[in-house]
Amino acid sequence: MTAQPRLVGFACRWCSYAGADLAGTSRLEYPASVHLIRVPCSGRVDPAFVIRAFQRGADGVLVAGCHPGDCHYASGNLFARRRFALVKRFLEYLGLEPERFRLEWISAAEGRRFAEVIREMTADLERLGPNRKLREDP
Amino acid sequence: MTDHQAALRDIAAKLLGGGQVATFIGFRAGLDPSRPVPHFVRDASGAGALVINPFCGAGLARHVLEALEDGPVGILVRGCDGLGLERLIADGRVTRERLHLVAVACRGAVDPARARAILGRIPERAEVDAQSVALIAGEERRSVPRDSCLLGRCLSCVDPSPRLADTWLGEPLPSGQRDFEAVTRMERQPAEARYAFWSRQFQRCIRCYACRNVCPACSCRSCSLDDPELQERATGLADQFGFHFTRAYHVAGRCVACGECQRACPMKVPLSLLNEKFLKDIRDLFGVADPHRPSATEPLACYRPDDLESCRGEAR
Amino acid sequence: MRLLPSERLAEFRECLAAGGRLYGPVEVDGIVRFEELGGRLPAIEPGNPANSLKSFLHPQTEVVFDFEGGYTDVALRVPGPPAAQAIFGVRPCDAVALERVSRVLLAEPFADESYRQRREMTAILTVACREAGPHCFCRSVGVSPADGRGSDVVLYPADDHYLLEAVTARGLSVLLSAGALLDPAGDEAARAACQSTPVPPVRGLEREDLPARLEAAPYHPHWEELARRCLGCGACTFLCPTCYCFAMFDTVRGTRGRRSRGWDSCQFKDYAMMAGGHDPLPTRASRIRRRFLHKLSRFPAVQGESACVGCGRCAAACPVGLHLAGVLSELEEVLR
Amino acid sequence: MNPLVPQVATIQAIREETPDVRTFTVRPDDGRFPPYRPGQCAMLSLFGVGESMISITSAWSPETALEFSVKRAGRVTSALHQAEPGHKVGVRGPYGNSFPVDRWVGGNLLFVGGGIGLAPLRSVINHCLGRRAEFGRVDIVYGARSPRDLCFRQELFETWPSVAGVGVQVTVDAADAEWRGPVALVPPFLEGLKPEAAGTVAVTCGPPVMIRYTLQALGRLGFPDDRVFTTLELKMQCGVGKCGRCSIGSKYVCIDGPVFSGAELKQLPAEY
Repeated sequence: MTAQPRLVGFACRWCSYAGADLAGTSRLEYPASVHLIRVPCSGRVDPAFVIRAFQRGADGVLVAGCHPGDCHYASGNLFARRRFALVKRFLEYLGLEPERFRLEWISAAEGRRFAEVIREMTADLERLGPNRKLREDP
Repeated sequence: MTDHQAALRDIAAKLLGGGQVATFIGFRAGLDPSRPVPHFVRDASGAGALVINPFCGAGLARHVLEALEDGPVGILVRGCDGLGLERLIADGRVTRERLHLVAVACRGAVDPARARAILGRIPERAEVDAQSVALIAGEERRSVPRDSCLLGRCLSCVDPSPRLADTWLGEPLPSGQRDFEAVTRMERQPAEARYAFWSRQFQRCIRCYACRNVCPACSCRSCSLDDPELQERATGLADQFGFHFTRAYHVAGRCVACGECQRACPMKVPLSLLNEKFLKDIRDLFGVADPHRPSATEPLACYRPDDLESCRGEAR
Repeated sequence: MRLLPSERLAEFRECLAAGGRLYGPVEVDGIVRFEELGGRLPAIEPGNPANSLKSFLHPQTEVVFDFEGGYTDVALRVPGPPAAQAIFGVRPCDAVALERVSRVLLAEPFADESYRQRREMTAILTVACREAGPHCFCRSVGVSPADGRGSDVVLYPADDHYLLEAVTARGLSVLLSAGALLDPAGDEAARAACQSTPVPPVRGLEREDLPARLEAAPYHPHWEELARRCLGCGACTFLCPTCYCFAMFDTVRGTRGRRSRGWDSCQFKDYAMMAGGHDPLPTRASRIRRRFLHKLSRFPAVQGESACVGCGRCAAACPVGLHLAGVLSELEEVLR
Repeated sequence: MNPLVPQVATIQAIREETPDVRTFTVRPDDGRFPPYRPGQCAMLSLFGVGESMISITSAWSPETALEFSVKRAGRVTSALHQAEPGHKVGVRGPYGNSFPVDRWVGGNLLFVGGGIGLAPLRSVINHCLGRRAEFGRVDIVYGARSPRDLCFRQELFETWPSVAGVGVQVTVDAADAEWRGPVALVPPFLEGLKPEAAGTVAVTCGPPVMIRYTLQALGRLGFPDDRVFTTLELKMQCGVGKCGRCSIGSKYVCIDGPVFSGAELKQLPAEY
């Protein structure tokens, strides 16, 4: 297990992905072990993708989208909000660690917020230790 | 229920004879009297093979998909079948006009394996009422509690009668409200106990896909669970968690709680306990009173601007 | 022949467990399955556990090899040999099934090496049947409730003891290792009792012309009728002790990966579909027909015996009652 | 040794035959591959992607590497088309029976191929041309969807026609601006050529529907079933007669085939 937890982030291309860019160009510090996957909208993310990320070795998964009211497609993030509320509770129900998953709203202007979320999550994941329950190693 | 057998045969014969339907879906006797099988009657003269009794356990809704290829379908419908058909109609897979629903109220179906274990031999008949079940073989008649021999899904059933009907056999029974008691009990367990419980259940899974194939909400022509990118064939514990997560989530908001998945599971994985968790949370988080009954707007295909922001981050 | 008094069953179990991992039928969460026995005694009930012996010899999934490397450099690592195991509380039909499957998997020149190794490291301790289970029909397919084929040791139950017979050299060494627990036996009544255990016949199966009649009616409309009822799941095939079909698949994590194989079912819709879309088994009816003809006609044509052993698992498992015995009695009627 | 574990091999060369067919020259890293006969196949795999049963297009000799002509069709073959020389592949085999060439000695040979179906025929054609003196006339009839889908152009238009007593006839289903040859589907084209059936063995391979109509055409031309051969292709997972996938009747295509005579084919259910 690497020292730093592996964090996979599904980032909306209209906001959070640009937010991550801003964090980079503003030279804000955040853990380098985050792997961002650009998606057209947080509403595009099937919870099966989240599970897949865990199985393939993620210690934590972040889905990041636009603030309510700001969705490029008007409402994708609001569908995502309902969906991932259920997912989070379901992970807990199965006895998995719901803290490993977060849905966050990060706008294109919130580079600082992006760095903060990544730092927070990484700290949480360090406390939790490596994902063992959902990781499937060949 | 058995009293309606003659009327059912009559109605099926008339529908088929009059050309209103091309197929009538019901049950006929199996090799063993306690295991009737789904049956597809194609002409009026075959209607005499139809049976209806408390051993009729299989859900029939899913079978309309293929039968409709031959023309309009008549079908025997209990509460659970009705919800399944509502699901297929809401999903746009079936048009209401091509179905003739022969409705009957159901007090519960007997699990043939449990009944045989109680009786020590194959039961020939059964009578189910609101309080108990009578199992009958030869001269022997034994009255036992409902929870000792009914299918699990029937014990928590709150929809004995279908909401859609074209013809009624007898009278409908009143419907109730799900209490999600089993889910609540599970939620109260410590996390490690829940993990241990589900690990034990999922480890048994043989990935036969009966749960999916029997499900009226799983009628997609192309399924995520067949996509090797989303669901590998491997059967390690994490793969099994992933499989059951994805199956349950992909019917969340559309599951009608008919319990067919759990009935069909040859490894007795308590799949309803997964589906019901989603139903309960949909009720609690989104204020949907009866989330298992299909409605014009699916709970996950809509939103409210004032959906609790707190349901985003916290697990509870 | 040896005699094991019933009260020494737990000691006998300990003796078996000393030789490796020990599995047997146990009831957990309301279902009887072969599982690791631990401190439990095998649940010997009429009929069969839900899963079959193949879980231990031809497992649901297994590693063929692991690999590591990139496009231009790769190293393979083949898993080591399997550990010794014993399965205690098997029914005769299951052991016979193993013998049938072995004819295919061990056929030269390409004997299935991992199956062969597992088979060599596995002791099969069969308990003959004094009572048929609810779905049993072994006698209709040429298997007896006291059948010893495929077993290493057969235990014939009597009221207060078991009569033990070693069928193979491996079985003999098992009995030798448990020698202290066993009495020399005189009375063979227990075996005779099992040999005459009644098992209800299945109409149609006993006809010698069955394969020919099935092959002669490949497009009989009844196959379509069955297809309407069938859900296309793999429960019957995965629980069947003689179904051996498997698929191979790769999984990758970065520079490491694995090629595995796992059960596959001829009832799945992509079973025979080729790249490009051509499918020799395009309909559910064609796949059902394939399964029944393989069991009752095509496997017997090559191996001389039925590929159904009458264990009844398909009858217990099929969500719509579409199982071999039931289908056969339906076909018997429509093909008449 | 586990028969499901492949030898590691290296792609040495890749030749583009058509827009969707490439021929891969593959040499096992340990330098050894068992001798194989014309018509046999091997399991070719990419690690992390999967395996496909591919017929060996080359004719065996101790020095040559294996050649596989692969049409891009599914997951594995698409990935193979992305591969480059130097990349590692897995190879195991050879599998299956082969063309009973020795029984054909003294006769005329008629090869009828369609599309990528020329790949298995190529190995037996080159094998027979290597023993040219043992056979009479050799005719090769080949067709593809369009001129750009014709495989093995060099052999088709240069090498084979230059051998004495060898005739090559090429047709396409649909012509393009440059094509001046015949335009016809293979089965009617073949029937139009009226090949002499007496003393001739016919060997055909192509897409399933082409095989079906070609067999019928050969029947009408007077070829008896036991002097007609074809090679079948079904989905395979193991290649060694275990996985059940390629079963057809009581035969497995991977070990009892892929080569079947017309007479044998008539004994099998039409599930190919």
